Amino acid sequence: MILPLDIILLIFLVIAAVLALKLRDLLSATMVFSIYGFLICLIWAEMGAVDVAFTEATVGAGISGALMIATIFKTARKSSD
Amino acid sequence: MENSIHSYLPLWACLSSLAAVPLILLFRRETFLREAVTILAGIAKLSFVLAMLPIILQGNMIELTLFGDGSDGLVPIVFRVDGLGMVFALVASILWIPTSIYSIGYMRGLKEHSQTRFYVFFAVSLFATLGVAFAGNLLTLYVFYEILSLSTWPLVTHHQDAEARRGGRSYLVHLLGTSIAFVIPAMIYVWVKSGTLDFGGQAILADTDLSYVQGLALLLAFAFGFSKGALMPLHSWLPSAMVAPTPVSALLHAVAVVKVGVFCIIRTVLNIFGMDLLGGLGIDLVLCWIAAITLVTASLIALTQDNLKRMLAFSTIGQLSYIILGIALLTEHAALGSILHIAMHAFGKITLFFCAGAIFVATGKKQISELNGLGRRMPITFAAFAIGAASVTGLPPMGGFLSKLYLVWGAAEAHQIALLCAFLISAVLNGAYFFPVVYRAFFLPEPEMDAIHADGSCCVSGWREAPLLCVLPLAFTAIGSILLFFFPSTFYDLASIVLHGGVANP
Amino acid sequence: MSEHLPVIVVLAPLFGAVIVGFFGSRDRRLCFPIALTALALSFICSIGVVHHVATVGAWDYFVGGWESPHGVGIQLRADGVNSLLLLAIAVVALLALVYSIRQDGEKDAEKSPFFYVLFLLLCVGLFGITITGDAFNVYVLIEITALTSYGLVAMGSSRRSRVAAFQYLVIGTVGASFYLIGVGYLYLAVGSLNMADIRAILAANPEIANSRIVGTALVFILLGVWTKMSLFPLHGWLPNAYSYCPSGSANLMAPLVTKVSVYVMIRILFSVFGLGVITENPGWSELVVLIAVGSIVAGSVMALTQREIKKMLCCLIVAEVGYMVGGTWLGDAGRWGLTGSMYHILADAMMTSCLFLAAGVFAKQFGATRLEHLSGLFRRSPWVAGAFTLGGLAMIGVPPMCGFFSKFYLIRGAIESGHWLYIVALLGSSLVNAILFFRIFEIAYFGEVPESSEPFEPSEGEGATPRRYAVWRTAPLLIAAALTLLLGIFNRPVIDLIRGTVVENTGIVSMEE
Amino acid sequence: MMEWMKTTIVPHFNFWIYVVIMMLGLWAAIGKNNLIKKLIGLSIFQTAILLLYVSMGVKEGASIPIVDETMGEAAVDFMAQGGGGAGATAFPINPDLFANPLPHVLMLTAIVVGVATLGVALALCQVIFRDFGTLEEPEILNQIKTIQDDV
Amino acid sequence: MQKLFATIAVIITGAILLNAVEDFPRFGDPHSPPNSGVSGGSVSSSVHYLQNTYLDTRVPNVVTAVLADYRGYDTLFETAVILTAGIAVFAILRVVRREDEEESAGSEEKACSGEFSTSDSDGEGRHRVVVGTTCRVVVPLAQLFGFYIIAHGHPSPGGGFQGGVVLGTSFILIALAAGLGSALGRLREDMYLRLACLGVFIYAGIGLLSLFFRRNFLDYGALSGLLQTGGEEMARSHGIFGVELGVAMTVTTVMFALFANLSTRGELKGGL
Repeated sequence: MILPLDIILLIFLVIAAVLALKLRDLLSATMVFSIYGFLICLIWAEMGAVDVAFTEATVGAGISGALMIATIFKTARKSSD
Repeated sequence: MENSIHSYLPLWACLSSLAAVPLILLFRRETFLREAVTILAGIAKLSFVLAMLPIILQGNMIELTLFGDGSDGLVPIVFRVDGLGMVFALVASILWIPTSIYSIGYMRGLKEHSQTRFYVFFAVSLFATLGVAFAGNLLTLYVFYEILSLSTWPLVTHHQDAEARRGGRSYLVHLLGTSIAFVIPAMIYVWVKSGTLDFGGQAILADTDLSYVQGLALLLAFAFGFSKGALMPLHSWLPSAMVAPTPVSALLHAVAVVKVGVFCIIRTVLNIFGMDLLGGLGIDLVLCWIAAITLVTASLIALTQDNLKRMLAFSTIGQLSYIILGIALLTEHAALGSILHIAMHAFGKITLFFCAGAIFVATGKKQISELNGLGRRMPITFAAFAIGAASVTGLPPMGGFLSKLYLVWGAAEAHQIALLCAFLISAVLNGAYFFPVVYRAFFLPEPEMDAIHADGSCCVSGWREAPLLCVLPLAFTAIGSILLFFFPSTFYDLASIVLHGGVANP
Repeated sequence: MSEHLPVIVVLAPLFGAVIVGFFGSRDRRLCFPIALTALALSFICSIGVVHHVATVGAWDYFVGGWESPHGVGIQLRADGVNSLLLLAIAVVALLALVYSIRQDGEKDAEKSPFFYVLFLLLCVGLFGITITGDAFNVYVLIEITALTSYGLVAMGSSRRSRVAAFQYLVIGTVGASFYLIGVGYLYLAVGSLNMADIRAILAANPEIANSRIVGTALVFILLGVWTKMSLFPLHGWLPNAYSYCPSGSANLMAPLVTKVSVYVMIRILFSVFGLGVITENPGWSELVVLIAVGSIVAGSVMALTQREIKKMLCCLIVAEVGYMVGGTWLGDAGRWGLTGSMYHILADAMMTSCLFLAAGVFAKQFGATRLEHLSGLFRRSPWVAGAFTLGGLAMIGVPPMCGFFSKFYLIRGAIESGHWLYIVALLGSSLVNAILFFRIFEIAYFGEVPESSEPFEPSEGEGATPRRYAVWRTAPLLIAAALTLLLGIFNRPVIDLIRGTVVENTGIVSMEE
Repeated sequence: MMEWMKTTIVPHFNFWIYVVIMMLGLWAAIGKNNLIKKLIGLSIFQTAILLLYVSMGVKEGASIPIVDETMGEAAVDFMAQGGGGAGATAFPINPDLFANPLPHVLMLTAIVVGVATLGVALALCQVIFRDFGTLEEPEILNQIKTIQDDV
Repeated sequence: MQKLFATIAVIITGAILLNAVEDFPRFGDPHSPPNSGVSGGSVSSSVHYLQNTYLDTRVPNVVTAVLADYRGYDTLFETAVILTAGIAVFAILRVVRREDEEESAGSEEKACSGEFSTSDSDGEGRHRVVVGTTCRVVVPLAQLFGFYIIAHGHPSPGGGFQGGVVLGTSFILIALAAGLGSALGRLREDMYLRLACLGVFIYAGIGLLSLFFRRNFLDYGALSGLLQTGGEEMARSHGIFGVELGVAMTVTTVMFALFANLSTRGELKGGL
């Protein structure tokens, strides 16, 4: 655990979260969400939770993004908020 | 006090009518078998009750506890047969047989629809009635009380027309509503207060420290919660329930249901509060006055009624308050009188209802004003009517005389002159609303009969009695209410057992 | 194998689900027998568990054999309460399964294997939640239950069922996550996940038990389960979710899912935090009882405004949940409220199952989904009407139905602890139920039989079905009604078992001074 | 201010951030209109909980929870010599050198549950879009009002 | 309105949580209750795991051991959750077309499919060359890596889930590059649904085996006799491996199933 890295990553994390919720274009929101997943994966790794990091990398940054994009392609891309 | 005997007799007595239900359903096609089953079940029930009678008369109790004993603080289902329960059970099971015979005649005479349902729920309600009579603790009492309310609903609404709907609705709203809203909390409050709900031994609340307000609230909750007792202002279900077929009104609304109400109130006074506590708190007078007001008011209203059955209904309300008032007076003779009155009034009033039904079957007339001169065509019916009326009014040599005598005596004992007057006034009023009917029937000329008289044909040709199956029972009950005057000993002994056994001391 | 009954109860439906999923899609006729066998197996096992608990006592089972040191492995625990609940779940699930037998030629028949898989997995979740003794394990199983429920709700053919399912999903996930947060705080405070272990730690060090962390943990666990059990004001999702899903699955979910959540609350209260939290913070328990009263009132009022049978029943569920939560939090010395609500969990499971089965039969046999469709029901099929009547009477709380006795003990608890408002709400809702059901009885009893004895225009999602399946739908209904009656008449053994557990878990001396 | 930051924020920084992210996610899950947005919020909400758990298991200067073979074998030999039993000072494996594995295990489960939920939710979104042609909750609710009678 | 309600609710929640955060143990404290337990209870489970995992199971990666052995019961249901998701998505989304509905459905699809929808047919474009070639290289590597993760979960991070997801991703890659059709050609629908069930069955079955040796459920130690491993530790290690295989099987198939259904709105035709 490295505290400064921890703090920096967490701040980025919050920014990513806000961005993902703010963007009205769902596709870019999903992209940011994947970035968010990747950031949090880094945080896990930095905290020594390697298995969680691994899973998060595959699931959070990988599959969930893919599924969401698939859905967005099949539905609407614009969001009212 | 009494030694209690463990026996399954009370259970059998209750179940004998319930056991008839599947058979009745089985024979719903063959009407004869169906009715035979009904009567046989009645006989079986009566024999079970009679089998218990000597045991009770020797001053014993019969006890039966189901689902564990009360040791762990939970409330078991208890059957206990004591004098009071015996009186009621005896009346109900004796009167069931003539009623079922009568109802056969009545239903056939009017070709009523869905008779099977009628007999089924009739049997169920008798099961519940005896359950109430033999209930050994408040929970058991309440359970059977509710079963009775529900099983009589289809009977009240038998005709299924708009009027029946209205009657049934107010019936349920009154009975179910009051019992859920008042009795349940009161019952559980008693349980919390005293830790038991058992009627055996001394009264439940005897040695608890109830304040005046608590006591009054509980008493009223019970008195109005058991609204089958038809205390004003919760009486209006009784007249509206008169839409039921007459046998139903006869057994249930003259005997079973309403008597269950007063029976529960007597239980409340004797076994929940106990005479001493009530007297000590001085809340007995409240009950007395409510009853007295109901008594006079109901009789006055009955004067104004023209529909025969409604008139009988209001007179029933009045007579019920006799019983409640009698027990609420807390003197030995008054209590004796009120317990006797359960039996006496049952016989008298059921006779009257039978007569009303018979008149309807024979002539289709419901209004008193139409009865002119019918007595000459239906002498037996109207003779029975006169007897029943006399008994309910309390004239010798009818059973009603004895009970009312004791009641008045008790009132005098309690130095409640006003209540004494209430008794006498309403007795006069009873006469005032019954005997005009008899007078009309026998002495007023019947309008369209004059022609027949003119050509001098014998009025035997005018004999148009109701079917035999209707006349026999009412004759039987009429005679019964006379016999009760000469041989009241059984009921008298039972009542005195109640008072000397059930209550702390005479 | 008899020493493994507690785990077999859970495994039987799991294996059933897997096998159905494996073979079912090839031959659909296999699905129903397999599912039936699986549930019957867990029914038998749960009887065994109940018998063991009643005769020997509480039963601990350590999965993976990690018995010592305590709390390393996952522990299953069966005692007087949850063994009975296991039995109830098994019975209700069997009835619902028999009811929901699907036949080829029905629309989306190729999905029926997966209906059974979801059905069985839902049973797995319910059984597992009931019997587990591990705080985190509960979360996983809650999620199984939730996911299957979403799937089953969304299988309804009404367009609204999907929206209902989505709202249910969002709310349900938030609720489960709240529970997870609560467990996390608890773990942060005591460093263990095993319920008994946590109980011991909290009992040993009061300064932890009174810390803000544990308090917050309790708050969030409660929020989570309240959301799951749709306690007022978190009840919005329930009526839609349960009234738009196919009746086959409504019969399983409506009676059980909320009850199991209530059970989780009770379990967490008395075997993790200890009932002290109720008695020691009267202010809070007062508040909770108020919420429960609100739930009762809201449920009854909503039910009064409904004209659809299923919706009305769903609103009644909200009220019933209020009964149980309130009863649990009465905190009376005699623990009567707790006893009452534990008994009511079983009673309500039975009577809700009876009523929903009846609603399903109405819809399938008579196409009747609204009150007025029921006119003349007594003449059209007296048996169905009679069964529905029994259920309704139980709901009203008329003796000797089971509904009466639970109210009997609940009110006793309320009187002892002086919660008069709760009593008023309880009796009031009983009266409301009386009005509701006797309104239906009147329609069914007096109403004219519609001249066309054929079913009405079958409503969306409830396709009218061939007569030969009628018995499969009616038999469970009659059984459920009979059980509702029997559970009431023979309430004593049940109450004794429950009280035994309560007394042992809360250490009150049995009864009256 | 800085002092307060040092004493209050820094020692619990992860927990503060977790609460912030939790609030963000929950707010979106409840308050957003677009269903996909709700789901993104929901996922963020769940990851916040992961952050809570994993942060519990962190130990200063600890490494990842993998006991390498040598140390493990040493422990085996230690036990073989019947030395003292677990937890004794001489025991070669010092738990303070490894991060707490239990939260990691729990969170693996939570992540998987999260993705499962997400999948089902997305499927629901597609069905809803097929039925209503939109993913905005208010519009969907309006459409539902119009079909009040198809139960 | 809804937003306002949400904001209030969220603020309240956050306030409660932050209020408790005040008395949390210091971040990274090795002796906080979760890390070293509290007096009064039994031994701290985490300490016990760290110290005894290798002794009990010979598995260096504590997380894997705890996941699949100590708390294997959780993981069983976690796998069941994944299965549930696969089945639920099928039940919700899958539309099985009968011939008569074909064309109407086709038109409807054209009507409301999003702006990005490109179906198989027009996929035969130049971009397909690049993507296809890359895939032909990447997919085998991905699958190999997936198997490596599964197999190597004992000594290093990884295990059934991670490996399963990677494998599933490889199939998704095929679907993206060569069209869903070719992916389904490699993993047919009825096949992957069966495999998903089979995975859970393997897991639960291995657990069930120990019942026949009169041991508790999921007690892999019981298998030592069966697997001819000296001592129960290796038996546990093997048991964990078998379980991981089951998990991987379910995860792989379900992940692919999710994508396949979601990317075609449940018709398993066309694709993105």
